[in-house]
Amino acid sequence: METVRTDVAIVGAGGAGLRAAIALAEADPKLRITLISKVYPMRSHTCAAEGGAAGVIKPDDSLEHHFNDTVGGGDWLCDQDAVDYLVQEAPRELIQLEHWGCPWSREADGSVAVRPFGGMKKQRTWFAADKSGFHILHTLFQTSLKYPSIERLDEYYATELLVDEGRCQGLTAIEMRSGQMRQIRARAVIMAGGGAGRMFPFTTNGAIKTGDGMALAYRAGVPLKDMEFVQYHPTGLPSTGTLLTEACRGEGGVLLNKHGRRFLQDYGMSPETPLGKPVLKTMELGPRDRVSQAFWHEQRKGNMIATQWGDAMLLDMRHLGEKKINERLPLVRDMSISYMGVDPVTDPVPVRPVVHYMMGGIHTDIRAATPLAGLFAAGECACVSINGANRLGSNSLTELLVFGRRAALSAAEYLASGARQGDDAALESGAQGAQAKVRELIQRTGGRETLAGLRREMMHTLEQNAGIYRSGDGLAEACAKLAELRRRYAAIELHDKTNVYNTDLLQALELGSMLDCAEAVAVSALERKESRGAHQRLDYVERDDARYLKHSLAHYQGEAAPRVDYLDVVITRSQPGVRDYSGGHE
Amino acid sequence: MSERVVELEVLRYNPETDREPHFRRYSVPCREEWVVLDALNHVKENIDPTLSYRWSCHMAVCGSCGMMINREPKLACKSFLRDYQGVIRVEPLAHFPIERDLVTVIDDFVAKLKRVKPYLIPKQPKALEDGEYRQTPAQLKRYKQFTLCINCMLCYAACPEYGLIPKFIGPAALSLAHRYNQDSRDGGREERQQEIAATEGVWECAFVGACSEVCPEHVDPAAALQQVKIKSTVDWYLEHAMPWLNK
Amino acid sequence: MSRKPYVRALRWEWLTRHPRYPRYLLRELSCLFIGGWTLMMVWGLARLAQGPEAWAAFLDALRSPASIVLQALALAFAVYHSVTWFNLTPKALPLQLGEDFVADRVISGAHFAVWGLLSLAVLLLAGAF
Amino acid sequence: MARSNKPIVWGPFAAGGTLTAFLTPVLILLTLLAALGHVPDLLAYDRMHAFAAHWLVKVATVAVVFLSLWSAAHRLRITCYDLGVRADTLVAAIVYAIAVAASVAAAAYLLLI
Ligand SMILES: Cc1cc2nc3c(=O)[nH]c(=O)nc-3n(C[C@H](O)[C@H](O)[C@H](O)COP(=O)(O)OP(=O)(O)OC[C@H]3O[C@@H](n4cnc5c(N)ncnc54)[C@H](O)[C@@H]3O)c2cc1C
Ligand code: SF4
Ligand code: F3S
Ligand code: FES
Repeated sequence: METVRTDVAIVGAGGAGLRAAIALAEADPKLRITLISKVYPMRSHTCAAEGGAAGVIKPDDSLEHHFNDTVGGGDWLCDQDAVDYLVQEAPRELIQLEHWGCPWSREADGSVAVRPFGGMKKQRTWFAADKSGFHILHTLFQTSLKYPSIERLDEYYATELLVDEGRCQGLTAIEMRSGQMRQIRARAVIMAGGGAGRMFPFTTNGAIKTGDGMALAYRAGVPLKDMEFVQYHPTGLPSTGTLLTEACRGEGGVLLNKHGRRFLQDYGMSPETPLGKPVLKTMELGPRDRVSQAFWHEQRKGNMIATQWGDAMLLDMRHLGEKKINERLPLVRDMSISYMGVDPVTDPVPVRPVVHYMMGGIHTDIRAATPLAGLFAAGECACVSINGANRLGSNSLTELLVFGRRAALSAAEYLASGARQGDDAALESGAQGAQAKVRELIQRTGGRETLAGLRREMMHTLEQNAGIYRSGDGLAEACAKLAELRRRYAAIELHDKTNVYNTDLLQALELGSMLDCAEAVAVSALERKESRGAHQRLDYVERDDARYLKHSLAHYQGEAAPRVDYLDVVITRSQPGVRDYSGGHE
Repeated sequence: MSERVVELEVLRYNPETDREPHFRRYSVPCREEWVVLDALNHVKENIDPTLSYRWSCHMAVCGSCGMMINREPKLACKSFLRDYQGVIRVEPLAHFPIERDLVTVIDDFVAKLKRVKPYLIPKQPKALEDGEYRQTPAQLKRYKQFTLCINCMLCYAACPEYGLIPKFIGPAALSLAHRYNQDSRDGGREERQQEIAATEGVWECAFVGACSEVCPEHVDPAAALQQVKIKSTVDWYLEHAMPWLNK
Repeated sequence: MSRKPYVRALRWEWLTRHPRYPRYLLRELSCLFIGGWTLMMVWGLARLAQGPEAWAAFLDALRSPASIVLQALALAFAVYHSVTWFNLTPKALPLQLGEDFVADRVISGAHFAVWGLLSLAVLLLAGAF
Repeated sequence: MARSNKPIVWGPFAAGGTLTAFLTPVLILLTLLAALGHVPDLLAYDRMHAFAAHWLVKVATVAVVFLSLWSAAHRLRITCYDLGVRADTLVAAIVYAIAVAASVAAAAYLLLI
């Protein structure tokens, strides 16, 4: 097996991985940095983010406001020291991107423009029309080309972390074009593998978001934190799940039920605001969990319109006018027309909640370090945690910049503290073991399961039982089903037994990652007997701070179901309170 | 629910078992609103799991699903079945080597992109503490269109000059260089000229214009390239016809 | 090593992929007619320098059916060249006024107008009417 | 990589392309009218001779001839490549040479007028 030797290996070349790579290259030009990604960097799913990134910049705003919005939005499950770090660093990171050429939208005087976003009390979302993530990703990718010390391994699929003497010292990865396994020996590893929305059938997430990064760390013994918190974005196209950004509502779009009523006013987000004059933090600018839950209730009442893809509500943007829609939401218009045949300039667009984001992920401390020495994590695959029980829109892009850089600095400090290369023979045998596993999977015969069949069952199980509202019975059923699916997965046979760009193999490995993550979601959700943020239980409808103002930690147990234990939330100054999204006061 | 059986003819090539590419035909039950990518996904899930192709976002922004659909470079996630009749032919993007099935080798583009220095080389370096550069909406608009490139390679598959002269840097990479040249914050044009005003740069472009016709993001690379040609020509005449301008 | 990327050689095939390619070729081939006609005019200059008889013979030669067909073709190609050229001009020479770019059709429209006026002027000056 | 000297050939090509777009169709129309028997006044020997005798007209005519031919030559060169003729240097030498030679000839004839 070919061996690549490097100082820091970064798995994932999305926003978080690229930011980390650049930060390392700038911190010490002598470091060898290896950036591993299963897709070319510009294909990473950060490119799909539309709305923007939050950072305090305007004079009427303050770090304290950003902090309060985030902590309240997260239903007090955020670590407040981490949130402090996020809001402090956010403006700096966004300005840094500006200095690297990001085409942020501008005010007439040439300063950057900001837009309102759900759950935010002030306008603080930096945006580049409605392709903010796209521009962030391409700015980072193109900037990364400047640094000769960043060596990229594009289209390499990471399969396992190499751990010895309690330290993470590299990984194994398959070069997809040749099908060959490589071992990458690194003194430190940063995991930036992105989210896992593909566990669900109806999602805004791209095909690559299969939770590999989470699964790799999890199997190496790092717990997954707060996995029960899965965000539904209220406004996806019912046909494809394609996202219509929250900025639609930020710019003034409203949500209607089939009677034409702006029903959010009936779910604690009243009073109704005038059309075209959105008020921050209420009605359509309420947080995603609340809006998605309101949809669920309306659906129960039969107030939704029926489409051939299921029930939907209407997102009405007609009053914004063609000019504003073209200027601020061109992609939204294009996608509504292409994929739904509806032009938002002339008609309301049917939308429904869609799985969007994993609040949970690899457990890290505020320095982006995991409990496994030498392993750091950032971006959607990590949980620091600043999102708590519900992420506010536009905090994630900021998070991956701030903590991508933080992970890099921590890794550099770790190297400086004298991380030695470990025992060659042990690592070699670890790598051989990883290779043997993949070989066995390719060569296995006599399997009866199909990949697509197992995947469908997993998706169905999660959608049925771990959706917007959950119950003990449903979750117990999901846990049992997922355990069964994991068992059956161990017996799949591949159709494709060749080497070059074998996507059958990749999908099988990805399914393995998703099943592990899915089980962590279901088990953590079953254990959390309360309702908080995006985790709503029909059998435990109240928030229970006495027992559950805690992070869940799911520990991998091999073939058995994960073990869940809890960790206190870091509270510095904001005591749990009522999340108030009825506008009008103050 | 309307369903229609679509005949897909897909170019298959597996380097380990095939000497050369060959077409395979699949009958796919499709829904009316599907795109070609959905039909391919159906084939992969239900008919032939060995089919390989790239995709991710399903929203025309990641740039991975470029292929020839009825001999025209297209994003599979933005090619609606309703726009096609009869057999739909799907092939890997023209002008690139085929790695396997619909997957092409794009090393060439990736290397060229790096050569043209597609990053901001500031005119006046500024410390982070001093805040953002000022850039008016008009200045932003001057280059905005050229930032929209998703690196999907459709333009390379459409441009016959790239097919004929593989050394040609090509539409997308040149447009990205031009994007930075047009940015009010940038001062790196001189450096980029070394690559883009070289023979293999804009000068291999014959203004066929196909690149702009197929570009799914309306980047208009043809425009970028002609603008670079004009500027480079002016540069050249200033430099050679009026040498006293040089230091 | 199991990789064996397959390279497709390109010669003619691209011309048949889409009508835009033969259209492009036609546009480029206009050069044969414009160039040929210009060479003919150089020949005309030579005849003009040789005196009235030579010039008359030249005009006579222009009248042959073959010459008429060729000139008609040349005219068609020359017009095609002008149309394509002006249609593409806005790409090469965009004009930004304030925030917005002047619409392509305005720029090409202006060129078409100038072209029309100029042609009319030439016809008038040459006493064609 | 060095910057290309292509602007030397491309500059006159672009200028010629623009010039021929504006001018050539109407000029062809004139000769076509003459060919069809409707000879425009200007093409009568005396007027034509007098017209061409003016030094400004001479200069302009040479410029027009050169730019038109150059631009045509340049296009032809690229078309040859597009059509699979790979001897670019040879093609270039021939077509540019014709353009230059014909322009020189035009200048010489004009001097005789
Ligand atoms: C449609 C959409 C819109 C959004 N809009 C917003 C918004 O407006 N504002 C906001 O703040 N957030 C938004 N988000 C959320 C945000 O975009 C994501 O959370 C964020 O981009 C994730 O970035 P990342 O760097 O962690 O991961 P990604 O960009 O997903 O990158 C993951 C990387 O990991 C690599 N990888 C994964 N597995 C492996 C493996 N096994 N081997 C090798 N490499 C691997 C991939 O190749 C990829 O490079 C949106 C999300 C979606 C889906
Ligand atoms: S210029 Fe257009 S066609 Fe070419 S790579 Fe970019 S987005 Fe694709
Ligand atoms: S198609 Fe090719 S020739 Fe030029 S205008 Fe576009 S790059
Ligand atoms: S799948 Fe991303 S562009 Fe088509």
